[in-house]
Amino acid sequence: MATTLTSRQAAIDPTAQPAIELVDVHKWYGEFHVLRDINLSVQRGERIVVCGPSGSGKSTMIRCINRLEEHQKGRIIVDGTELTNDLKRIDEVRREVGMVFQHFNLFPHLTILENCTLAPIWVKKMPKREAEEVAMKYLTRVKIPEQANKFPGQLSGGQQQRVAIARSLCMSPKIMLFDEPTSALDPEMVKEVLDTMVSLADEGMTMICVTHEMGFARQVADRVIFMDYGQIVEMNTPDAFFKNPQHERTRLFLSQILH
Amino acid sequence: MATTLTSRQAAIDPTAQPAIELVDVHKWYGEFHVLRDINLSVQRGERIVVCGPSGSGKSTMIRCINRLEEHQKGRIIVDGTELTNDLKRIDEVRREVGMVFQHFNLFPHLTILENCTLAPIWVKKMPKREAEEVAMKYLTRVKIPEQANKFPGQLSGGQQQRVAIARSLCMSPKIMLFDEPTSALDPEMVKEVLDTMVSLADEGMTMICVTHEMGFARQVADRVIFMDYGQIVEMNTPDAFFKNPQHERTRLFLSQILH
Amino acid sequence: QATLNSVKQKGYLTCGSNTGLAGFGVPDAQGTWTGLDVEYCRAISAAIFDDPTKVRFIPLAAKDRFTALQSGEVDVLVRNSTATMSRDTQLGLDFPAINYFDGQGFMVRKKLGVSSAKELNGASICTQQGTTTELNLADYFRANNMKYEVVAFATSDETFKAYDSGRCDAFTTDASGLYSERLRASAPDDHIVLPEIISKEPLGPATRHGDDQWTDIVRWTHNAMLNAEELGVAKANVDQMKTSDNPEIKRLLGSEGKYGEAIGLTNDWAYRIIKHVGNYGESFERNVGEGSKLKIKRGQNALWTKNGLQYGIPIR
Amino acid sequence: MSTAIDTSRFVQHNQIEALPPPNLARGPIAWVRENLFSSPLNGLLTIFVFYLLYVIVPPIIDFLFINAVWTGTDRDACRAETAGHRIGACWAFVIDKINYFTYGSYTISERWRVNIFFLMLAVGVTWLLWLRAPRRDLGALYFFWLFPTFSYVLLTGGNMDLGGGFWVGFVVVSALFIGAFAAMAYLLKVSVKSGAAIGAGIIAVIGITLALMDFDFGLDHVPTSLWGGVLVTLLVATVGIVFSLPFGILLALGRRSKLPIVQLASVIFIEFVRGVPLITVLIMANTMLPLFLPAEMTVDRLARPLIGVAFFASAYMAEVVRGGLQAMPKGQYEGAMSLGLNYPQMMVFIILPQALRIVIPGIVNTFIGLFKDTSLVSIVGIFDLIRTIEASRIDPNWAAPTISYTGYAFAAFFYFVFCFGMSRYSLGVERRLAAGQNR
Amino acid sequence: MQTIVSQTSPPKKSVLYDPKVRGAFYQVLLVLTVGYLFYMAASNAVENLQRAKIASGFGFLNNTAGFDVSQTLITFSAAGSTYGDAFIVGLLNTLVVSAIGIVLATILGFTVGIARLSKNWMVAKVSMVYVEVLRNIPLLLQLLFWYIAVLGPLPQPRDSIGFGAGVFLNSRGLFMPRPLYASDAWVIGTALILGIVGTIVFRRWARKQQEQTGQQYPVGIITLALVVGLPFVSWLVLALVGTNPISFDMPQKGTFNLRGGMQILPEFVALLVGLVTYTAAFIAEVVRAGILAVSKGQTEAAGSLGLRPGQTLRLVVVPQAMRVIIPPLTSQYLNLTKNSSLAVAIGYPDLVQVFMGTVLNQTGQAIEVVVITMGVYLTISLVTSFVMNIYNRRVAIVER
Ligand SMILES: Nc1ncnc2c1ncn2[C@@H]1O[C@H](COP(=O)(O)OP(=O)(O)OP(=O)(O)O)[C@@H](O)[C@H]1O
Ligand SMILES: Nc1ncnc2c1ncn2[C@@H]1O[C@H](COP(=O)(O)OP(=O)(O)OP(=O)(O)O)[C@@H](O)[C@H]1O
Ligand SMILES: [Mg+2]
Ligand SMILES: [Mg+2]
Repeated sequence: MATTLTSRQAAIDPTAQPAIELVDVHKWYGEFHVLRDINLSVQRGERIVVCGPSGSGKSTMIRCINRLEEHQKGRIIVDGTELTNDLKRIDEVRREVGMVFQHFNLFPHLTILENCTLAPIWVKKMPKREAEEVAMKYLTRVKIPEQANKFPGQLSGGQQQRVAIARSLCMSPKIMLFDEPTSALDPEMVKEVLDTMVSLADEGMTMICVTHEMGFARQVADRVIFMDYGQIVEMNTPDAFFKNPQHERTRLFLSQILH
Repeated sequence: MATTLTSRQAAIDPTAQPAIELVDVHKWYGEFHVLRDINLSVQRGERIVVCGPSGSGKSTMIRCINRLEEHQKGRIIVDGTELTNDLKRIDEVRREVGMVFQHFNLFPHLTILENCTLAPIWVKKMPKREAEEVAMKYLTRVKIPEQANKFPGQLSGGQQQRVAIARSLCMSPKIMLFDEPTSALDPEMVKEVLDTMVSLADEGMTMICVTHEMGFARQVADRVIFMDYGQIVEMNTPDAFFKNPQHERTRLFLSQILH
Repeated sequence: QATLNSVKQKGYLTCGSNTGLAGFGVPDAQGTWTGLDVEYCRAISAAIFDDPTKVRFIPLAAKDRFTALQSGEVDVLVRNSTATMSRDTQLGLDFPAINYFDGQGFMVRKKLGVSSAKELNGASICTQQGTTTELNLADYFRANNMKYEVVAFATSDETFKAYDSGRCDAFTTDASGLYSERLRASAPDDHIVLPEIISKEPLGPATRHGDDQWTDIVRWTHNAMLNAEELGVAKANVDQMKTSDNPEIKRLLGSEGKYGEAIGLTNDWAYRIIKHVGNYGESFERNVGEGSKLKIKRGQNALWTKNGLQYGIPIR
Repeated sequence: MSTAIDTSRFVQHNQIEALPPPNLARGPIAWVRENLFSSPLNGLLTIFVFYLLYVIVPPIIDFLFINAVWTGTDRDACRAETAGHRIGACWAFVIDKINYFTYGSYTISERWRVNIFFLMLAVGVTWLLWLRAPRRDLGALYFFWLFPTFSYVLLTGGNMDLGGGFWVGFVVVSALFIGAFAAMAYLLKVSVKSGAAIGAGIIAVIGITLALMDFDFGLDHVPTSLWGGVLVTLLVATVGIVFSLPFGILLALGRRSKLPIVQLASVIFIEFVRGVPLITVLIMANTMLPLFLPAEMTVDRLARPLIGVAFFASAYMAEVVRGGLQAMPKGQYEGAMSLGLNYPQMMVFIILPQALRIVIPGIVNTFIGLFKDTSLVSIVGIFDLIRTIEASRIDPNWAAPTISYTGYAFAAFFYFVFCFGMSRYSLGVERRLAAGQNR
Repeated sequence: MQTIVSQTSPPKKSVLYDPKVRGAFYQVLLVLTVGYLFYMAASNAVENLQRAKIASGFGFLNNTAGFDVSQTLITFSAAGSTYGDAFIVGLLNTLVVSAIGIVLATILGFTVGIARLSKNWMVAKVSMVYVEVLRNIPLLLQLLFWYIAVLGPLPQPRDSIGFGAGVFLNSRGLFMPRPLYASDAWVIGTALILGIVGTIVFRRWARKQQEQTGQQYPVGIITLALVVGLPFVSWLVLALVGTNPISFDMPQKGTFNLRGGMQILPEFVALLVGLVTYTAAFIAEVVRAGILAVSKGQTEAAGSLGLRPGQTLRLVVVPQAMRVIIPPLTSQYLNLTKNSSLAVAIGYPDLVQVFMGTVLNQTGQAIEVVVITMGVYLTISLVTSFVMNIYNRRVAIVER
């Protein structure tokens, strides 16, 4: 919360290889053209907020980035690896990219701790002891170490979402993707989760976040992207984006969302 | 919306036989005393809003009025007919009393039109053609004539609730009961339904409505009833009720609901 | 291929037996089998191992028996099977011996007052499906221009049970079977076996076609038992008889000639059989004859010398 | 209480205490009126049902208990002529034959082995079905590997006598197999060591199983033709369960596979088996299996229906498991994938544990069906409980009018206890699962 | 919206990691394994058959059967009929017992299922006990029980129980007069057809009337009058005129048994009773679940519209419950049909007993017989589920 925009900008080195790069990406669901010519390059340490009306393809875009969906045209390069059909590479990419879902998708049959250690143990082949230490570290980070031995069903929505974030962090991803992480929560719980995300952002994690929490966008985003009809309609710094939207569509959208 | 409270008061003739009368009504579920000594008299054309905390017996009370539940003590007289075990009378009463449920309870296997014509055809023995005309009239009233041939599953919640209202209206009831008709709806759909109810109220329909939409209560109610622990705790005109609640319990409740 | 070798290697003999036919092959509560048929198996075992107990019995339903033999699951079938030309030539079997000359008969309740099969016009008859019995029955009634109602069951147990509970007027199977099943009736004395025999049912052990050595062993086991009876060699006196001067006995008991080795056994093979099991007559009496519960007369199964059909082929 | 009928303004100042309901709603008389005679039609129905019960129940009680014969050594005890009174169930018969019904003709001196088998089965079933039992993963290992192997050794006597030649061959094949795994791992660029380890693991399991079966524990051989009764019934059911669960899961995964041929093969198998009666499958296994095998190979007579039952149960199990897989929300797959788990890991750690839990009631219901269906093996000549009863009831020693009914009553009781127990269990799990969802 | 595309090395494709390649590999493996198994089985079978000298091919269906069957719906005799005829006899017997069983099981099952939901405590509990007991005991055991329960108490033919009007009961079955139709029996048949056609016409007309005027007619009574009354009246008229259109072949006592008339075998009765009572327990559960699946809100909504309980049931509850009931009900029907194969245990000559039993044993042609028998059951199953799928698609409740 202390970082200002200017100091942030300095922290990102635009000459380095970008963390994520989408070049001319197109995607269809059957006949339906959901993503149209998406071009986006995210630098390491950059924080991007994506917003836009429902059905505009926001989720689809970030799901393409860790290949929960396949794109049909164009190139997606994550951390220097291009996403193709090659299974091995997908596993590698997914290891580097954490994803937090709207509906958390915790594993209900495992305790919180087991949720967090499963992937480190089986994917990163970490010894169990070590994995648990790491997990407890991140659970403490998200302020719920005392819940470690409960089951997801016993936690509130906000707590569950924080577990989901901790679970992703346990894989020490280079990039975090958030798909409307707060929209399934009661208003009072939204704050807990946003706080966690802000503190993550402060540590310089590369992140792309689909959200309509404009306060969050203002506070942490380096760039805000507005999508509609599967296209990136506008992309700008939060300041410029909110104060002076360029596109007609963006203005309309912002007017609705900001009352 | 044009009617003011004063002109409304004039429209109700307090000397006429009341539409609904509950005298010393008690009801138990097993050992549990849900309705305790309810006394209420509703005039023709009067509009009553019932509110109160969850479990206070609001639903039970209005369900007793069209005998979806039996009361064990006291008398309930609807439109001049006392509710007893006599099946024939129940049918007669139910024909005069329309009910709109929280969860709509549309018949999923029938189209919207069939939902609306079913009772007129089988209960009122109306020719099909005529029943359909009536149904279309009311569907137009609630502004969804174009959905007539769809199935309930294909409509949004707000539309479904409006169908439910139209379905009740097709029986030309003298009295309408609403049991939290908007609480199962998304906020944006609530307005559609409330608008429909307001326009009904404007036509002088006798209605009892369980709802926590205080705006609605203010706008249309002749009296507001507050229930707690199965009792009517307070009953007053909306103005007096909201501005100057008499009972401790009412004040507490209102403070929570009005923020 | 060579059954004898595999039997010797296994150390025991597998025999397909009936699932339970009193007097012919039936297990007691401890699972020990007794009966005229299964004693053949014991005899073979005695001939090979000098021990009648190296036998494993596999109870087979009528419909499974030949497949079991063909597939090699059993080494020999000792299960009152009728030798017929089609079975001999088309099913890949051999019937080296006939150990019981039988024929199909009928059993009825005494109460009915029927004394001949010819009076069964219009009766309902219980029989076991998939047997020659079923076919003979149809032929017999057709030939005699009589009507009947057939009720067929999968196993002999079920068939007899149905008859016993009154479902049918008559029960038909091989005469030997009739006597044996009658023992199990809730009131055995209420039933009589009718005199007519409507078919020829030569029953005997069966082997796989093509293993001549094995078939020979089975054939000569039978003949040894017949010859022993004819020569008066019995279980009790076989040791004395060993010293007999009668050349036939000498050849039989192996003190003269090398007949045993010719069929892949030791020369005292027949001695072992008689020592452990006895001669045919003994076996018959013990299991089905007048001395047993079945009380079947020797009849056709008497030695040829006593006007019967059992004729031991000479060993020489 | 002042009435408020005409007041439009009203405030209740005194709280009305909860009162007990009026008397007519309570007490046995009210209960009877409400539940038995609430309307003339209901009254009539009640009387009719009472009459029905009057007709049916007393004779049954009479038969099963009052006139039943409990002691005796042969038919005389159970015949009205000799016993001198009306005869109901002849339990003396069941008591006399109980060992036969339990073990068949299993060698008497060796029956302790069967008892241990029963005990091991009980342990395994409890371990698996008791949801809060400790280390249920070990339970699965026990139930699906150790228990079957030990049971085999115990019941048959083991000592398969495979011979040295076999073991030399086995070692050679194993080495090749492990090598193949390592090579595959090398080609797939995953750790060669872990590839070889997996290969070695599989070989070890097979090897240990075979070694146990081969080893001479000094137990006498008891041929399967001697087995019978409850032993066989439970054996058939157990084999069906042990085999059908893993194979059913494979089939279910196959049916949901994206690979068209795998899917087609699974669908054909499942639909084929579900489309024909079990009895035809058993007859087929009995008569056709020997035909399809090489001439020198024979399959044990008891093993044939076991194979038939196992395949049959698998198809039904597959459909149950598929239901569970379909009920899994897509989010669980995506959550697992986004953590970088691969397909087998995702299935083993995330999807199957949950899917199987959801369908426990379905699985148990399949077991109930399977357990009842084991009775059909008696038709193809296997001495299961029903068959031993059928065989005993024509024992002339016990020929008496009520023997058959007694035998069937005993069998019905046996099956009912097991099936009803299982169905209550599955109902309990179902309730708990439903409750868990509301959490 | 400018993005810089930095240079990344072109991806090296590793074929082994391509899911398509892997998929193909697994599938080829599967095909090879299954193919090999089939090949082995087939070649072994050929060899074994040759060795055992068992004929192959379907020619045996034209050979003379040589055995008799107790219940035949077509004429069948040991002398003239072939194995093919035996197959048809068995198939028809299976179909007959299944068809009658399905009808009766449906009636009993619906009754018990509805009874389980009865407000009458007694009725509900008794139905529950019925369902639990019947469901948890193997059908085979129940059939064996019914068979001796049916056979045991029945008297020998000589002591047949007579019910008058030519109906007798003994251990050979139930005997009834067989109707013989005289030449003018067609009048009655025509009356029946007229009655049915009339009913259809009347129902159409009544519906139209209702749509136009709202008037409702007592459809049930008029249907009954037309379908039953019309044929009866025509029979009465003919009988009064003097020509007797239907006479009966009465069962007569013979030496052993009753002769003539119509005979229903005890095996058939036992099988039918067993199948019906057993399947009804399952159908009852299906029905109960179906009715419970219709939420209480539906009944309440219908009630608050003024529909009477009967109407609510007919117009709202049943149409919705049926959607839930029909699919599992169909599989119960299939189960009943498949379970009828247990006839083999009590000697009712169904398809499995006659064809997979006797014919298989007489001919030894196991493969052909098994293939045909299974083919029949499979066809029944597949056709049924095909029809069901169409039905389901048609009635599925439309969702957004
Ligand atoms: N599996 C699918 N098959 C077909 N169409 C799909 C699929 N998933 C999504 N869509 C369609 O693709 C479009 C974009 O979906 P997406 O979920 O990316 O939108 P979104 O911007 O995330 O919207 P929201 O804010 O509602 O989450 C939508 O119109 C959706 O209906
Ligand atoms: N069928 C029933 N059996 C027993 N108790 C019941 C039953 N229905 C309702 N109750 C109890 O009666 C009380 C009153 O219920 P009611 O539904 O009338 O409350 P309500 O005021 O409508 O509450 P809400 O605002 O939650 O709808 C509650 O405590 C409820 O738990
Ligand atoms: Mg989205
Ligand atoms: Mg309520």
